[in-house]
Amino acid sequence: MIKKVLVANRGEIAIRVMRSCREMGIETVAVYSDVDRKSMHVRYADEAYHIGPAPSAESYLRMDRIIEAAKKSGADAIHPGYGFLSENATFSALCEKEGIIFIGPSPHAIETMGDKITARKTMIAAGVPVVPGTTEPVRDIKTALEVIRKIGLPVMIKASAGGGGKGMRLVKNEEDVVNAVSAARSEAKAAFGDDAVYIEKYISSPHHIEFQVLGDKHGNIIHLFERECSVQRRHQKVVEETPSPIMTPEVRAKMGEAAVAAARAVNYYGAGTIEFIVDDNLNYYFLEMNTRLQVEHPITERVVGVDLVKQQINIANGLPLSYKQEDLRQHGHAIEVRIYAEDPDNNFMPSPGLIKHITHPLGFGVRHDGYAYEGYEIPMYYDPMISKLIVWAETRREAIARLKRALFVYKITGVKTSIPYLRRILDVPAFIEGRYNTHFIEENQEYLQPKRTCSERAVDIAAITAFVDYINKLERLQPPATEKQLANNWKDFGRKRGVLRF
Amino acid sequence: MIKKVLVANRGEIAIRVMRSCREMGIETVAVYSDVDRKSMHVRYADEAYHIGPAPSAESYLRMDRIIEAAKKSGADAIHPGYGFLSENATFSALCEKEGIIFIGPSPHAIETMGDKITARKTMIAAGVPVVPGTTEPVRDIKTALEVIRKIGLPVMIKASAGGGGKGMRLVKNEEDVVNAVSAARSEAKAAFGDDAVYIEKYISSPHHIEFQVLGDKHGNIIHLFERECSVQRRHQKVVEETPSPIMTPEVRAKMGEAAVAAARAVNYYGAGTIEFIVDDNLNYYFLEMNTRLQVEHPITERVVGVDLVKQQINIANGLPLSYKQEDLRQHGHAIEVRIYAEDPDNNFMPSPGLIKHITHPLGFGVRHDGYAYEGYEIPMYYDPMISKLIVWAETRREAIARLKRALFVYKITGVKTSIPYLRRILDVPAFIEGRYNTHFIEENQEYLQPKRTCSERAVDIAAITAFVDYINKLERLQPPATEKQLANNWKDFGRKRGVLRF
Amino acid sequence: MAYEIKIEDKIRNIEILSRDGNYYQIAIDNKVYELDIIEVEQGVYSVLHENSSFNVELVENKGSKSYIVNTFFSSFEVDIIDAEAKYQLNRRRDDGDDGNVIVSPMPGKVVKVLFKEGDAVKAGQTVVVVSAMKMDSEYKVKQDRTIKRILVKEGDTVSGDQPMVILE
Amino acid sequence: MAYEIKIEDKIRNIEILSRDGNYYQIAIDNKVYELDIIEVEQGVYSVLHENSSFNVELVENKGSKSYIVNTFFSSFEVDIIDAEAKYQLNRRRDDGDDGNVIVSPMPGKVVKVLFKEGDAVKAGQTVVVVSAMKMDSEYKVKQDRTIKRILVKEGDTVSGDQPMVILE
Repeated sequence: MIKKVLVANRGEIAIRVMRSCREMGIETVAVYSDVDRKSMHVRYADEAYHIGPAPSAESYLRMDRIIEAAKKSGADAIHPGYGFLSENATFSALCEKEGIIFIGPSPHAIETMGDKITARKTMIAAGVPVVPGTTEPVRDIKTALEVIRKIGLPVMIKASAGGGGKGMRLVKNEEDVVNAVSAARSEAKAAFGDDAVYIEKYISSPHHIEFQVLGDKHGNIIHLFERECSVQRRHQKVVEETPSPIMTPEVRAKMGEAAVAAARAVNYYGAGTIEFIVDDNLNYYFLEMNTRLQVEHPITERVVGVDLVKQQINIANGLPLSYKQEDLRQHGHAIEVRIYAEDPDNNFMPSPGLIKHITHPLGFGVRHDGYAYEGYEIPMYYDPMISKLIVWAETRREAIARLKRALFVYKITGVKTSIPYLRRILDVPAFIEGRYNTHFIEENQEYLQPKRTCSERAVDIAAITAFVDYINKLERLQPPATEKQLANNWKDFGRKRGVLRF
Repeated sequence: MIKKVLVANRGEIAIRVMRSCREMGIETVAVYSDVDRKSMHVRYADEAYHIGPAPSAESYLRMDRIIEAAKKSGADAIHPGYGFLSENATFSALCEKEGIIFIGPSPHAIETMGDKITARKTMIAAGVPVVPGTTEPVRDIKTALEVIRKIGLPVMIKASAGGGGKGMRLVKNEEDVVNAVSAARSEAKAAFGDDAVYIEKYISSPHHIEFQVLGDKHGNIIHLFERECSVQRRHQKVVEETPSPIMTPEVRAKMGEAAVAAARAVNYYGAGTIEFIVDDNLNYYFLEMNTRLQVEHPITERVVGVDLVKQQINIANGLPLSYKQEDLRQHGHAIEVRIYAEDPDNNFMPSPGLIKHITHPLGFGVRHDGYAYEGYEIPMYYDPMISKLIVWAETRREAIARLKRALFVYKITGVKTSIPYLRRILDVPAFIEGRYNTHFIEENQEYLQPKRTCSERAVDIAAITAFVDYINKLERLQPPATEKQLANNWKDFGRKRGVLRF
Repeated sequence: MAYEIKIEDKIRNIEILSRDGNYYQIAIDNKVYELDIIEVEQGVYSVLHENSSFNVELVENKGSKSYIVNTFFSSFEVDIIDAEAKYQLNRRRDDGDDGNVIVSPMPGKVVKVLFKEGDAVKAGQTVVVVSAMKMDSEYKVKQDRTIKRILVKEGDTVSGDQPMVILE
Repeated sequence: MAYEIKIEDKIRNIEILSRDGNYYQIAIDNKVYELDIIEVEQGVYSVLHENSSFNVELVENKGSKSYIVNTFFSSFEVDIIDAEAKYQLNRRRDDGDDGNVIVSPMPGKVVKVLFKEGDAVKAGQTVVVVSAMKMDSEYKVKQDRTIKRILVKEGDTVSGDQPMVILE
């Protein structure tokens, strides 16, 4: 059984993983870069090892140094969190070779699901619906045209090796087909050194709905229902919720079965997520599999009641799953919002800096996963996510009300955050009604603009308070008026000199 | 429908109530005494009214001033929280007379349940089991002796008008009976001006188990299962959990029915709690009814999934209950610990003072209800409870592990707190095994003593860190060594003079 | 003594008429407020006005006379205009300096400098690229300009509000 | 320079042997530690020793040379003994003052003063009752004593560590 886990990550997810380890009586090892000495994960862990300079490529992505730290500390397992090395088959294999348990899936599963075309083929073979399109990389215009004629417009052309939107082209009209295919191919060639593309039916009103799965090393696989992740800004999820407001019990059951089948096709063990694209008529198509823990896993934990990190560790220990599909239920409704250090009123400019003050909303149905603290300086080298706020309530409506209540008192000063922007999302009619797709942010720009919500009185009071603060500071700097006061002040000074801390 | 609620309370419960109001779109009004101007409930509310000096009798218990504030603010309802005026039938009636909704039960229910003997009679009439004993106040020795002979020893003799342990006598041996009855009567006379006593069977291994009930104004009453509250120090609850580790489904169903019957006997509406005393064989007897929200209500909220404050408000609005008994289930296990500003290693001496620093444990399954913040000075006039930490997990064992994990990082500096003591409770075998009764604290003194859990190394590091801090402070106070440094320091000083805040 | 204060780009007159502990009588333009103002945390004030409760959070912006004020979900820049500030304000107006400097608004790392000193740049061209938190920000010129000085080089770490390029 | 430091009632020698940024080499008695010590929050240090991570929280106790140090669930009183402290320590020892003063260990309100100046009190008798947070605390004498001075009266608010009664 695993006794000591090295967490090859930083930020909130490192602490998230360590919390479950602590509850299981497992010791924790942190690794950190130059700029992360003061980071909370170093403080939270039982042990901490320095692994290099700030840039990820020289620290959190350095497999050799991480393995070295694991060996030096005697850690018998490594949890990769999300991002960094979490979906790196080489790292998973390296751990295996070094006799360290990788808390995640097999290199085979990572590899198969990591390549879009292989994944797609595997899914078709397993009977999981995929977006109509090519199964083989397309390397010439002629084949491309044939395929497009078969699928019908609109289509999306994507680089086979790609990611991050590079080499992607949406084609709506027949006359643009030739140009778009050529452009996508040359872009793919330039970006990835491979001009293979694949072509898919374009879903014009797409919902991003994903299913959480858990598989053990004995072939048991279950799903923990869906997460609705359609609120996205530039392919970045902003708000996630479960259950999905558009889901029906029948479709949920069918999609859950498809998710399990998808995982089974790669003999999946560990926690994973099957992402589907779903149209307005609830037709669903396999999009991709994330072979790791997701950022938004807490909403599933809250609604299903299962600690996913503990499950990952149990699976890594070779234990059979302790749940059967029929044991699991969704209770109530959970919503997660991601708090980023960015300025939503200034083109989402990143806002690294020193956290001066944090006020956490507390109370019923409120969960936080974060890592910042007062006096902590958010470095500019990594992801700008500061924390996740997760609320639960009996109903979706109540969950939104609770989230509003929580955001109202959530204050992080020193850096700009996305909190006001998140608050505005909750007032958009399409969100309130639960009728939104991945175009939500784009289509609701008007609602999402900063609005003057303050009364004249509030503006006056803001000005007055700043002024009072300024005057009070001035007074404290003023030389005292009389001799007697002077004497007192010297006494005070003497006292303060001795006691520097408040 | 209620649009604005005055919360006639302070501390964590005032904020707890306001949170639910905010989620319901209801405006909130705080009242505060002289020493509470900076208290969080004043900051959290939409409006705040000053109602008098620090002592409760001159502020939080002043019905006239509270009613005046309600009228001035236009509040249409008053929530009394717990303590203070929450179980005051006169106040409930006064609100009614003044046309303000009292968010709580009828004066009749408060009155009936507030008097031990009337309550007992009412319960017997309703068929709710009570501890065998007298139904009428006993005013002479002869009757007392007859009763005791009938019930059998051991018995407890209690002042009829009493409370707080005054006028209570445990009698185990026949020869002590006469003396004990006389002593209890004269003590009762002295303390309450009434020498009436009542006599009860003494349960030697008692468990304190209470049931949450909700009743509406249409005669519907349901229960929300039990809370186990046997971990008590001087009749003060310290740890509460649900489900009770000794409960069986059969007894739970029977006790739940008894609780509903008890509430029905006084036409109860609102949230209330039926306290039972339960022996090792799960025989249960009605103890008393608390006609208000309990401190420990969050564990029920977490396990049953119902927001009790919202239910109170809905009931006060005259709405029928939205749950039927058969809709309700217990999911998983919740434990609450109460964090007091007191020194557990020094006879639980109260420790009011300035909060310098708070670190909240966050993450899955952790809820906080508190009111303190950094820079807040806990006044000496009120209850020393700072906050409640509530954890939830799938199983009791996991909940204990989670609570340990949470307490490990929960830091409140500036005042002494009960956190280390709570942590020790979680290591007592009787607690871990769930085999404890109200004698738990008394019987486990040995385990609960402060223990040296630190290694030599930790002690050395504590000393070294203090020393390093001291040396650093010294250096900052030292005059700079060279002219150049001096110049730099003046520049720094100039800068700092302009920027006072870090 | 009356001061001037700038909020939402308007300059307003402000004066403390009287004070008794945390009770203030303050006039802003011609409106008089009676307020209970108390600092509850460092930089956080609780303000009561006619029994309404406000939480006001102050963060220093640029120096001690410039604040960012947060209340509810609104954020304001507030500047206290004393004699010194007035002087600075006038001087700056004369210099017209601001438009001639490309300043990094946040801490980051310079990943690209696309021109050198003396180069002519066209309106809309990117001069510097700064990276922070996995995102690249491009700094462009709005009109045709000439580059006078470049104060940073690729690989440099810049702080917030640091001048990077001076234009002619 | 070597100092003396008191922890858990033991006086120990302590010396910084070398320092490089947040890396320290420190000897306590004859044991040498190599440590990475960094202040992360005001009064909170993160300490790494042979890769073990410690969070150490310092709270000032009585003046700048006296600390309460919290680490894990343990709390220690630590006193730095410099020349001044040594002098104070010796002087206090001569006076033998401590046993002659009843001090309130916490803030509270004096609800009862049961004797007056000059009264003789018997061992175990309560002299003063202080109330805080709904709880009364009684302050007794351990031996037979005479009351020299009473510094508080009923209704007074006392702060922590305030002398209330001086005994002969």
